[in-house]
Amino acid sequence: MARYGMVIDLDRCTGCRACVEACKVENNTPRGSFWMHVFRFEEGEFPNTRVWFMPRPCMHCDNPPCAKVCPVGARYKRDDGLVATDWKRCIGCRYCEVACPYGVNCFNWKSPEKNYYLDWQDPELTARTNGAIPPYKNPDLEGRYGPEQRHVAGGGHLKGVMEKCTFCVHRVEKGLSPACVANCPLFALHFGDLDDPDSNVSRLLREKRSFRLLEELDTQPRVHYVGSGHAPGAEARQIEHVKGRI
Amino acid sequence: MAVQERLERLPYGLGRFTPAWYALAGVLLALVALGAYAYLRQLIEGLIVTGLRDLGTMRGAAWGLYITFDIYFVGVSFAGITMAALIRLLNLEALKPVSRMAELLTIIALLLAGLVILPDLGQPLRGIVNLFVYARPQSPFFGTFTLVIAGYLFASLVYFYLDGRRDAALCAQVPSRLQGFHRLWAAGYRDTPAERQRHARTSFWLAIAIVPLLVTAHSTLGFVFGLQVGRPGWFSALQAPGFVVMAGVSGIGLLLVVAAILRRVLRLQEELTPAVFAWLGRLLLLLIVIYLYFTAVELLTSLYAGHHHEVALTRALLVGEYSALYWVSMGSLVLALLLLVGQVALRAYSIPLLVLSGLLVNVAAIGKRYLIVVPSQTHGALLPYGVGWYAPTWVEYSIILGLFALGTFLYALFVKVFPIVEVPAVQGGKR
Amino acid sequence: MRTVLAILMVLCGFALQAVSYFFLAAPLGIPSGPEYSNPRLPLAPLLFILGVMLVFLAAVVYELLPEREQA
Amino acid sequence: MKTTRRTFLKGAAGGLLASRLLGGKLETLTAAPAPAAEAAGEAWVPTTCWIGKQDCGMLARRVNGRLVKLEGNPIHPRNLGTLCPKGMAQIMAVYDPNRLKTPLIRTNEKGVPGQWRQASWDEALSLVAKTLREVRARDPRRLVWQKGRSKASAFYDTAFVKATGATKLHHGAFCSDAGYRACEYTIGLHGVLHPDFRHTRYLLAWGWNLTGAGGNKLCWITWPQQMTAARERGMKIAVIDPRLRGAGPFADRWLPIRPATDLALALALCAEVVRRGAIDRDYLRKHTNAPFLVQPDGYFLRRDGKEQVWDTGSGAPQPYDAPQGQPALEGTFTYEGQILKPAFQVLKEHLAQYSPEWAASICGVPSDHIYWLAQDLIEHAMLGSTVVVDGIPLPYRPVAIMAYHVAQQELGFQLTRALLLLMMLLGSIEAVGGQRIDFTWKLHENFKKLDEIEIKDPPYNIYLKDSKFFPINSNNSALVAKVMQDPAKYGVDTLPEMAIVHMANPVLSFGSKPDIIEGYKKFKFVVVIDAWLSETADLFADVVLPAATLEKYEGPLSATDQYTDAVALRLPPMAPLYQARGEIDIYLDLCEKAELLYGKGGYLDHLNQALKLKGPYALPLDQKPAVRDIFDRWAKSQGLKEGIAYFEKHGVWVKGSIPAKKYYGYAQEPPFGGIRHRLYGESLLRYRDTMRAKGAAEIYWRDYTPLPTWRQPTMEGSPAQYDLYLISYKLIEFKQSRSSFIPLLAELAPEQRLDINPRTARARGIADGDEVWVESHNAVTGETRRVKVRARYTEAIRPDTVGMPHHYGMWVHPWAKGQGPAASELFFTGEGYVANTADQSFHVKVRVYRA
Repeated sequence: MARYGMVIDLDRCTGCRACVEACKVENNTPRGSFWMHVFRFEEGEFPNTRVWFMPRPCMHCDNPPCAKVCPVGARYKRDDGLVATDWKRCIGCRYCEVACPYGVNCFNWKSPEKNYYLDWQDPELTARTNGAIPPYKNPDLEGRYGPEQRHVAGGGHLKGVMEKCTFCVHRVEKGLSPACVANCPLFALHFGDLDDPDSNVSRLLREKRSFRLLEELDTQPRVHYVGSGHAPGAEARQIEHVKGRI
Repeated sequence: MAVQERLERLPYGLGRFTPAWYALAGVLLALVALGAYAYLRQLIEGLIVTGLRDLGTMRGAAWGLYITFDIYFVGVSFAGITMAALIRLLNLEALKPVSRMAELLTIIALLLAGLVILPDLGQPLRGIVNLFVYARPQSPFFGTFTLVIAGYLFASLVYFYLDGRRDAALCAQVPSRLQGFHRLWAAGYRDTPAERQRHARTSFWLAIAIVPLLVTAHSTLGFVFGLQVGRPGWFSALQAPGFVVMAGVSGIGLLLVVAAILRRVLRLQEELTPAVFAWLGRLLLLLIVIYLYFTAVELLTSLYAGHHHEVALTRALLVGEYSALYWVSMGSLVLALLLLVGQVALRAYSIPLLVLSGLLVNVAAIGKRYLIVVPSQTHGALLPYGVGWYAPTWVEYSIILGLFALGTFLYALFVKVFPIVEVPAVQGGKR
Repeated sequence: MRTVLAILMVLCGFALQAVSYFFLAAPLGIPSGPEYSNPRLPLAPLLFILGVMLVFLAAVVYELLPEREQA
Repeated sequence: MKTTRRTFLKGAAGGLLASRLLGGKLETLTAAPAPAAEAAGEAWVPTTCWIGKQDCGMLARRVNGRLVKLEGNPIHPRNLGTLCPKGMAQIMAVYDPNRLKTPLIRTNEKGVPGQWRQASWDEALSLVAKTLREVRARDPRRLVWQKGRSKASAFYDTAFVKATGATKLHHGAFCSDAGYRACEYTIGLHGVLHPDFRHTRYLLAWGWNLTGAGGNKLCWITWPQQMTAARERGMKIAVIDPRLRGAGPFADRWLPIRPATDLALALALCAEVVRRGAIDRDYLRKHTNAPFLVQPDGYFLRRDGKEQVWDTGSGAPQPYDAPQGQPALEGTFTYEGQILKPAFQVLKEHLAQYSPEWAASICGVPSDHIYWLAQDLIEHAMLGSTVVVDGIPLPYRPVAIMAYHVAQQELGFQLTRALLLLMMLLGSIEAVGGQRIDFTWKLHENFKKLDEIEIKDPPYNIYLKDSKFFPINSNNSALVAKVMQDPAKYGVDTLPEMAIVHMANPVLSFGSKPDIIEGYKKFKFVVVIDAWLSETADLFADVVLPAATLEKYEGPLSATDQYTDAVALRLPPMAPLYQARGEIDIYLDLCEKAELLYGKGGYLDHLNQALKLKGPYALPLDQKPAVRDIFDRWAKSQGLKEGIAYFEKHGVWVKGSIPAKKYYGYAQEPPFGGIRHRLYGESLLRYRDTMRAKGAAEIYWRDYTPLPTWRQPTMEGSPAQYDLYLISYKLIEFKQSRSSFIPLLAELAPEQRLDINPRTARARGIADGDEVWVESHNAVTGETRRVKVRARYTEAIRPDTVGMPHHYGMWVHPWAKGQGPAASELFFTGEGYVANTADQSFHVKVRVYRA
């Protein structure tokens, strides 16, 4: 069975955050939810300044601290390497969130309809979209996925549950790449079977220097970074924050 | 009738609800209603009405006041059943008068601990159902849920219940509105030597069983934090023992306060002698010293050998955003320590000063619980998300206040329906 | 009789805890597959709790069991 | 921002919604008809991105008649199946409930926030057409047609302007037109500087905001794609920019140059290249006017109207196009008592004053770095080497410059000339791996036109065409606003009365907002065609016509990535929402009502000409066509048998790669079509003399020099307390000033900010995130302007420079409120703040203090 992973080429990333937007539109995530985030960093002092960028999806760890602590097994590891969240089982305790060292979990603090970019419950909008509300909603997100047939795709489902990057499980099961990977204008994101030595991701890992984030924690992420870059250290300052607070 | 003793009327003002009591109950129930309203708002709107937010790009804290008070309440629960168990195992006859009030403290604290988890859950109903159906032993919550809330609470109830049967039987002889209740509790207890012996045996074994359960339960709560490799300030082997000791500090401290109040309100000067308080004070002193030792060890480790995230977090605690709360907590603890040391050294114990110590250590306990839960989230991101912030909202404060009020109300109610101090032996029907 | 029953309950309780913890609930270990997310027997956590309760219930039974000769 | 109904109501109060309530015609606000039966189910429909500049190919996922997602079209050469953040988030703009829904007619006075009543298309268009007829009858010059960046120039620009005789205003003078004019004038190509990414080995990224904006000709996706591919092949990049952020991690060298001193650096690099003799003599001799003999008065020596060169063989001048002889590049010659120097010699002597040390003091960078840069350039230019491409041997000079918006400064025209000179000296113009300007070799008419300008006497037209003020002219609408405020000063006697503003928002987008506002007040009748109620519409529109977003036909749109020939159309993936309509529909109807549609010289006739529709494909001049039919004819006329159906299936028509013969100027026969690149700008000297003779002030003529000449920018005359330079730039999240209201994008860059170096900020007691006043000063008029904005620390900017992105400041759209001011409020226009070509400068001296 394929065991998927992502390889991110930092030498190619321009920090444009098109992946972030692709993720948001594909997965219908609410405001303030960044399943994919792109860090923009600054290091050093003028004129010895370095600016660089680092996309941060969920790491889909092989030793996932979030799945370990989930009290009800809503967060779990799939056989194909994806770390999934069953939004029909999650009780909303947010233990996965505090256990995750990567900050990738996004809780539905309020009803997603009310926290969407277009207020789906706005009567004006309702009238104008002929009742087809929201105006765009990915119909693939409600279904069941995997041999275990659980509800693990997409976001914005209901208030009080945890959501996060799914590696676009609904696309992957169709044979497509995750939305961020498919859309990266610089082809900096790669997705494939890390167990297959001939896959594009395995090849990249052989050809280029690579690292994983917070490797010392032994979370064994399935997201690898390649290129001349390095993991962000103490000197990396994030610039140009996204508006996270809702 | 097998019961040798007789009561002419119910002791300790049982069944007599005074205007002052009603006034107190009214205030408490009003606060409970406020908490209920706040919770209703939260149920409708979602946790957006709290100050909680996601970690990561949202730069918030996912756990806040609810979890802080959950571990505080569980901590407080330490006092009662420990005291009861210690009294039973070590035969500390002098302390027997505080035994039941301590047990009640435990039960109510655990009840509140269970309740305060509900507002923390995004899907409370699912929380109740799914935990029974799916709970995973690997999650540290499993221990919290099964051992603390279910096991510990159940064990305490059993102990409390069995321990009260004798008094229940005594009270059941007195005709009153509460007679049925007392009779039910007594469940046919007749104070025969066989029964006494049986109770002595069960309570001994129960105490034996409860002590390890107690350590496990409090440790489990420590493990909720201590096993998280990805959060500076949490990942520490001292977390579990620290939780046990801090639980003792806050529990004994609160017990001192409760005992002093009951002593005054129920005029229990005879039963609750200064010696009892002194004993509690010495125990508290010991626990504070151990706790301070743990704190020093932890601080030294993180400042000396911690990686930069650990150091940054420690800095936020000592001199940064959390320094005010940190030093208020530590100051309270040290002040309590000094008060206690002074009294021990002089061998002169003052109940007001002991109560003050009890209050101080509880301020410290709440502060320290908060400082364990929150800063590691706002200032403990391993990826450079930047510093986060968290400020509880009125909803969170109201819910916590409501729960405190509920606990106090239940305590006050219980004191009015059941002897909070063991009814002393009476001879020939006269007290 | 009373003692035997109580001890039996305690033993049953512990056994139930152990069995449900180790064999009926979701498995321990690195959660490397979906099987780690589901109890092997539904409601295993409830069994564990019942086990805990059974242990302490033994005390109640021990004390409250009516004495047959007097009943 | 929350988008509850409450904020929506609040936001729209006094604006659209209030008038809706007053107007009471709520039925017009309901949705478009339910999706037709054939739209049910799921489909991927090709179309073209609408939000950005370069018209990327898209596939729209449509479920039951509604768009669910937009993705890149994999076969489109420009974006290869990807979209930028704007393209991705565009779906939210399409479904934005704040879009214009019906035509609006103003009910209150102008110059203040508008109040409206809803009108039918018939009523609104009739009103516009009636006014249009009246104004045209008086004088077609009284009509101004203004647009943002064109999406289908054949329709909006050519056909409509020709049919109405309107004066066209566009956005180029705020973008890079100073550079365009310099390139047209010097090399003859329409464009600014970009590299031949497949072959370039060394790139000077001169103010290239690679991670935020893109470059000339193409927008953001294509250039970065080619850049990263080039870097993987080993290309090195030197970044010349006061701010590093734009270059991201792609800078191998960073020269944090002081703003507006680029010309000094360019001249020093030229001087160093000449000093070291690393010049392509062959190219200079054969393809430039470098050997032309210059008289002491600065004009070329001409005999029989022909420029002369010094033949070293015969020791005498001979016509430059004489077949024999070896023209001298250097030396001083005396002939018939006249001292003559080849233009190159003049340049050499001119450059002698511009040493790297001199430039270092002006540009605020170490002179070592300038030497290194020159060394890098010379090393990588590989003078003398050739390479065979498509079987043609061509010079191989793999050094190039990417320079785009950097042309938008006071010395922008001459800066671009200096950059071109540098590349000319190294022989890299149109060589393989060298300097490129256009996509293909296509001599632009301006090469000749700009050399032959006849400067007229007043009265001048509204943008001062052929005037003694700005003889080379990029038609700057901020300057137009200035002229409208004081026409007498500029010798203008006829002011326009009516403006049609098409998908442009001059009040916010362009420089010098207060000037634009004052100037636009003079228009008697303003029509705005837009998808949203723009700020320009809010203040000035009499009639607002709701345009569709991407749900319309538009085109033809170039789809080339500079190596592949391709063309695309924009196709409606669904019916337009509300009562919005595609622009072509609007123009057809408007022209019909204005009696400009039919017959010879009518709109349809001009459409035929603009789209080159002839014979069977030509539109009949007596009947109004369906828009789809126009494109069907066009597609068939291009040789596509399927007609528009081809595009409806594929979205883009990829014709294949562009052969070297069409691509490189060097591959032409003769090379460059036989023209001589203008190393020496003789006609500039002529303009200067004419301007002086006609009494123009020095500030207008001082930059008309035949060779780029350094001077202090005017803004340096501001008092010392205005000690910081303000620069402006683009963010990748937004397109111009018009997309910050899209919540998906606004979330990524929530509010306006002032980039400031922490050292500078701390010295002023400013903490990261503090609110500050930024106050700009006009060195010519003494005027000051200020805005309040939040300071953000960055180590990636010079300590004497602050930056503000060129977005935000919208006040009409309820979702864009509270984002902070537009940077355009701080810039000045007019003398000292425009180039000698009337192009807007985006540099100004400011002071920054705590609010």
